[in-house]
Amino acid sequence: MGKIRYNKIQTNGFSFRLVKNKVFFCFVIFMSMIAISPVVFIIIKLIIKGIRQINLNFFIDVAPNTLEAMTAIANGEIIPGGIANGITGSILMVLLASVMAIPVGILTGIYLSENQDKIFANIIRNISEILQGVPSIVLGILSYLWIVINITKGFSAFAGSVSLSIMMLPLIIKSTEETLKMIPSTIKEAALSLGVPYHKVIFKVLLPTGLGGLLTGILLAISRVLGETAPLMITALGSSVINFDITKPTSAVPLLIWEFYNDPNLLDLVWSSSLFLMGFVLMLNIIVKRIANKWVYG
Amino acid sequence: NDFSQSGKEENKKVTITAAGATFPMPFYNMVFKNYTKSTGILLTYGGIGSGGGIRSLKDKIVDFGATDAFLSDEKIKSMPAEIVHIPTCLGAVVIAYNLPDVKGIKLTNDLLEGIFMGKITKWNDEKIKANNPDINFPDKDITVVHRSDGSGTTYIFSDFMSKVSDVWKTEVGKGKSLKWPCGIGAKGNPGVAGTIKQTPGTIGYIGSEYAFAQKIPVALLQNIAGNYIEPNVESISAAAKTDIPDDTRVMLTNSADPEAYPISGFTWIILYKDQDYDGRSKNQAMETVKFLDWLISKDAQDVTKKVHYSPLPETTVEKAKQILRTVNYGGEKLL
Amino acid sequence: MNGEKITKVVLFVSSLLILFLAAGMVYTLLNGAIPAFNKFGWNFIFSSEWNPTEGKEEYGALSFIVGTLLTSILALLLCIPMSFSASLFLGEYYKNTKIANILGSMVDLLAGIPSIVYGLWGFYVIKPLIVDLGFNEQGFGIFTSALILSIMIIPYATSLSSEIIKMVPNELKEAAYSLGATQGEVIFNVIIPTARSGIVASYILAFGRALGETMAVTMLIGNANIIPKGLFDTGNTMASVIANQFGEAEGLKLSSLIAIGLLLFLITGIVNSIGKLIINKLS
Amino acid sequence: MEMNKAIIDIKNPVLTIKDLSVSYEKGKYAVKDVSAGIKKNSITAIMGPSGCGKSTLLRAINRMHELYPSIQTLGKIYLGNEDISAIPSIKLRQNIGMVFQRPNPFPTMSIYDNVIAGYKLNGTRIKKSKKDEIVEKSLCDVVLWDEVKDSLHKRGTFLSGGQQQRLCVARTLAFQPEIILMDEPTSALDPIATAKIEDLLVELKKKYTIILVTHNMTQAARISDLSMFMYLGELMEYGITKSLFTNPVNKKTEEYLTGKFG
Amino acid sequence: MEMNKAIIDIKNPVLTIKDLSVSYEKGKYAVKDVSAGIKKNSITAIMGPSGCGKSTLLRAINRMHELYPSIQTLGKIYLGNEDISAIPSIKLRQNIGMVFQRPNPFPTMSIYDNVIAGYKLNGTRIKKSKKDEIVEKSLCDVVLWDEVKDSLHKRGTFLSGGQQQRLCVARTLAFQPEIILMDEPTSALDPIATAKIEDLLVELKKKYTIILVTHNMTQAARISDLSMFMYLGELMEYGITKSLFTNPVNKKTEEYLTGKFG
Ligand SMILES: Nc1ncnc2c1ncn2[C@@H]1O[C@H](COP(=O)(O)OP(=O)(O)OP(=O)(O)O)[C@@H](O)[C@H]1O
Ligand SMILES: Nc1ncnc2c1ncn2[C@@H]1O[C@H](COP(=O)(O)OP(=O)(O)OP(=O)(O)O)[C@@H](O)[C@H]1O
Ligand SMILES: [Mg+2]
Ligand SMILES: [Mg+2]
Repeated sequence: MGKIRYNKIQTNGFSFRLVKNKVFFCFVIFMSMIAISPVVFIIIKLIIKGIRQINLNFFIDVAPNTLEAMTAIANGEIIPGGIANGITGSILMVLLASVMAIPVGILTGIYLSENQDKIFANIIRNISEILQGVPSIVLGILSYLWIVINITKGFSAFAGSVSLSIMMLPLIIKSTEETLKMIPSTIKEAALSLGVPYHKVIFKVLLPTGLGGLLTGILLAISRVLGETAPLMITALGSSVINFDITKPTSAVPLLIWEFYNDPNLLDLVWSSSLFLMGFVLMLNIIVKRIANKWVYG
Repeated sequence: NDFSQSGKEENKKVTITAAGATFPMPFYNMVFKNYTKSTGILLTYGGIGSGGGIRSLKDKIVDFGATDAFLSDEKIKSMPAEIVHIPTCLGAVVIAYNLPDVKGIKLTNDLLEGIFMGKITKWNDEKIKANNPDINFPDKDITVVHRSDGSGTTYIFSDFMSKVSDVWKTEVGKGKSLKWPCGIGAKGNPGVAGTIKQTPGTIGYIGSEYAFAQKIPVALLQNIAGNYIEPNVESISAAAKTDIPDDTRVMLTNSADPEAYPISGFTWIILYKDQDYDGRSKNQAMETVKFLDWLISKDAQDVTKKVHYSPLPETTVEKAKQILRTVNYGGEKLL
Repeated sequence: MNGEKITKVVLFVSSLLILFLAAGMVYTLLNGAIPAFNKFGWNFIFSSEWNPTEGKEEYGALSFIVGTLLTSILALLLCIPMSFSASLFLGEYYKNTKIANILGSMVDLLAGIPSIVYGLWGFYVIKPLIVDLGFNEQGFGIFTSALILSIMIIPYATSLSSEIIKMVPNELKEAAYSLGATQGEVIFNVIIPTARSGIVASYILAFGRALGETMAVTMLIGNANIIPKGLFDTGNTMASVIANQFGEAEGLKLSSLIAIGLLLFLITGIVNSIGKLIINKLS
Repeated sequence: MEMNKAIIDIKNPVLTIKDLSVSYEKGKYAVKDVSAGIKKNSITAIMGPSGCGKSTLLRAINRMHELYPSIQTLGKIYLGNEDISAIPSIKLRQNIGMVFQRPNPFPTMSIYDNVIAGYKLNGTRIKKSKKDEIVEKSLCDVVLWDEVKDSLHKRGTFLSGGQQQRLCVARTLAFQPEIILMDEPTSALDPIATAKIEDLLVELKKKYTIILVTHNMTQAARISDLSMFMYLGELMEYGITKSLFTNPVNKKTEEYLTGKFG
Repeated sequence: MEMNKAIIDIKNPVLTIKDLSVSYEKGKYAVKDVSAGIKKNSITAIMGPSGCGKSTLLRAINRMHELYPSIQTLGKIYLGNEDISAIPSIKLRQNIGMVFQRPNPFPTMSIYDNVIAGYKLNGTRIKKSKKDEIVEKSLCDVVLWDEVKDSLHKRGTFLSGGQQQRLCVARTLAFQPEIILMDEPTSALDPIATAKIEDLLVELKKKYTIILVTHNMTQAARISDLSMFMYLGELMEYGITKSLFTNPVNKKTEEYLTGKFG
């Protein structure tokens, strides 16, 4: 019955190694917690500071001006008015951007997934990836030079939505291509073997099958652009009234936040509108996750 | 509320777009809203700075621009067509600061130069203490806050500084945007005000209303007569007690009037004399001019005091009316 | 047959549109930037003089380029320990567990917070903290904005690198364990070397994000058009100077701002391409 | 290496393959010079080791290779007397249905819609009563009607694997094609489901001609009338199933059937 | 179903397994109540049909299951007299080396570094000369030295499969463990590489105790001294290899050895 023959060289100092291992583990946990803590802090801060302002008026009134806010503060009331002009503006511009970006994005995505290895497709794919990294402020400049100066001859919702739609495009292209690539080719071949022409296979079989994925991509793109401020500052400008004319300056929720931030009288509104914006964006993200878990093929 | 009212008006089609100075924005916001309420005409105003107002008019993307710095003859020539200046009110650029529990700092022109040139860097600097013997200054860095965008407010301020300081005149000069020797930048009058309000130790120049509305303390400045003057409706009006040229293009800084606040000035709206450009409708032109006519009327001018601006002197209103009458639509009279 | 052709054409045309869009972007930026480059030549990139005073106009982008690189690099450095830890948490320590799911969702939430809200939070929460800690007097500056930026890019670096860490085969890890390694030793000697290029790529992509971030930086950096003298000094970035001055710029200044936009476009394009290249090589 | 190939001659073939070669990459042929006739109303099994070109041959028959431009096809195939390359592919594929290895009902469609998918996807307008009729008939043909008649509007993907595969057959039958191609249609199914499909095939050959790729030798022996044996892309032996199994002419065939390789 | 188990008793076992049960999911045991002793300086083969728990048993011996919190292990294992759960796992695993089914050299390390990976991983500082010595000795032991001595600083992944597997054995030998666990170490290798590894094992048992999981019955018969036969997680039979192969006591063992299943 042999005693265990421990090795001579390496076995000493193992407790130090165990301690090192533990310390590193604790470091990882600690830093991970630090990494996510801003989410918690930001949400708590927004709720504490902003919830007071959120009521019906907040959604149906336009933004107040400094004087109205001042009077209210002096009387100890809550600031009157809301962000209706921002909400309608955001909706208007995001809708418009979607109308432009979704068809082109999906069609290009289809083209890429159907022509995987073509040189042209590769070029487009690379361009789309580069587009995805272009800072939004640069898109603002471009939309200003294209739309504000030449087309609408003035700051406009349309100019704002053009910059947003360029932001959305690569996201939609990518998600469309990825979704379609994931659909097994036998589904496609099954339809073809029924004598269905190719373009009908794409639109009637592949797109419906990948609907969940497409929707996820679109919603994600929308949630990305909803919070954009910089490009809108130099294209849509902002407006103190509700405006549905796409050739006219228009407000948006993030633009209002910027205005409120700059005007300490309206500070209370900055929190509530940020709370609203973030709540909305996060809700979209949650919906996306739901769809992704349930609907996406495979 | 606005929603239902604007829907009923038959004039709802006309939207007037304007952009420019943030200095008079509190006044504009208020009167614009009133005008929309009573006429249904939508007015949007973007506070993008005086420089932005001029460029927007040049690019013909607004119905009128707003600026606190009048255009030089040269600048006027560089515009695509003849433009006119309409003064809308008088305002003051105040020196606002954030020092907890310190009120009523008195500043001389030398001190202003020292602070804004970055030579005086501490609040408890001997020179400041000597001028304000009653005040107990903390040992704190002075952080100058200036505009990061182009601005008529900056123009008025630097116009004043250039008049009173030779060093400033040669090293910095006057203009809507400058190469600042020190300090941090913030966007628009609101941005500067917000930064000052939130950051102890700061000092900066802003349109008076931004300081009063937010109860930010302002410094008393020494005018030519040697009096320390607080910016208010009277002291601002006093600055305009001088000869105003017919085209109203004049700077009122460093006024000789003993009661005048030294950094005061007009703020203007600029528009094309001939409103028939770029396919604008006559209706659009008419409504624009009508609105401006209302803006210099007593109705609108009365509002100025509520937001700590001063109304235009009677004589200036007359001159403004004269100018407005020259605005036409392809030769046709609009007023 | 006809429908088939039409479909093919439509798909092709929409892709062509992307090409035109990109070409148009480059053309417009170049075109707009030409007056500035004509006037200042290489000095536009190598001079830090930004003087908009009428009559003395002179524009050089160096201080913004430096500010951009400084904030982004600092943000990246600050981000690495956090996102590296989080990706080990997600990809190794708690791989495929519920708690990792929760942490992962929180990290995703970080990506969902709009830039301007980060700026707001930075202004009202982080900036006073910086002042209280005595780093500098007013709280604005390179460090403050880099700190916020680092939080903003955590999700981009984390989600990709945790996926790559997850992909390190179990058999390699087990081989190391069977030689008596601790988990920490396995991470440093097996997981990180194996996943290295993917992790590097994810940081490059995160860096690309930081370069173009605008609002949060604008609200915190101090907007002083000078080369910062230290990490706690104020400065300005390329994106932020555009946001600040584009609204009122004209003539040479406008052209200079467009030129800065072009530079920013090129820098982010190159950085992102490098990142994607590494990723594509991996798969 | 020249081998003694034994290829039976079919009279009045419904389909004639003539010197067919298919290559995925230049110079490498997955199917080489295959010629054969297919007998009407019979089940023809295609056997051979993995990678020998069975699927490739089958897919050439309904011109499925055309989707992938890099694939090159030489030789001719005749449906009756007509060259299939002269028939519009849409029409051809309705005449030559196909069932795949793994059941692949359209995931977004109901059972009902899956059966008439061919009409629906083509946008052919037919009356509701006509549709009902087709659905019932096709599902009856594949002996699925009783199992699903109460859930026609549920998703097809909720069915079991065997039911899904029968649904896929029904989808093909809805057009009443002449020929049905099947590529290992039972390899993803359990023995019970497999037996049902085999019974079905035997039933279907009364009306249709079936070409069946299978790995399962006993299946080929059980249900096919004629069998092909392929090896390295070539058709080695083609004959009456019984005689091919009991008395193979080609040496490779024999080795394969006795389990020497495969 | 009660079966007649036949389990040999080993005197002075170097390793003793006592009532070992392992479950991946609650209530389902992949290894059930296994007890056995392992003889020093011998090769013990573990056989059994796929999924019977061979790998699971093997991995329990160096506590590899601990890496996956959901796996539950009951029972005890003794190394000599010491309960292995009382030995720090990092120490235990250096004493009980492991070689895996697929060769898995560390892809980022050179051949040289792969051999001394054990030292490198845990940061042990040893002199260069000592390192060289270990590397040469271990590579000689696995008969790889002559083949790689000129490319010690190339990546280990450039070697052939068989060479890689020998490298993995060398890596394990570098610590001079008492016991070496091997999970089908030759199943990914060609016959020539397999023969080399088998020769190596016979050579190694002079110094080490080897426990070998294998699917290959002839391999077990060729090189092992003792054999275990497992079935559905239970140890059915354990005895001298020769007598187990020629005269199995347990009926399942017999069926398995005669190819009735597996
Ligand atoms: N899409 C493809 N691209 C390139 N080569 C292919 C492709 N599909 C098949 N091949 C090759 O063509 C040859 C024949 O393939 P095929 O699929 O026809 O064989 P099979 O007899 O159906 O095999 P299995 O029984 O495995 O299904 C094989 O060598 C295969 O590797
Ligand atoms: N990680 C795991 N999670 C869940 N179940 C597992 C896991 N690994 C193995 N099993 C199950 O445990 C049982 C025993 O598996 P084990 O790998 O030990 O079998 P084996 O005898 O090694 O088989 P093979 O010869 O195929 O390698 C099997 O039923 C298997 O499905
Ligand atoms: Mg096949
Ligand atoms: Mg196993």
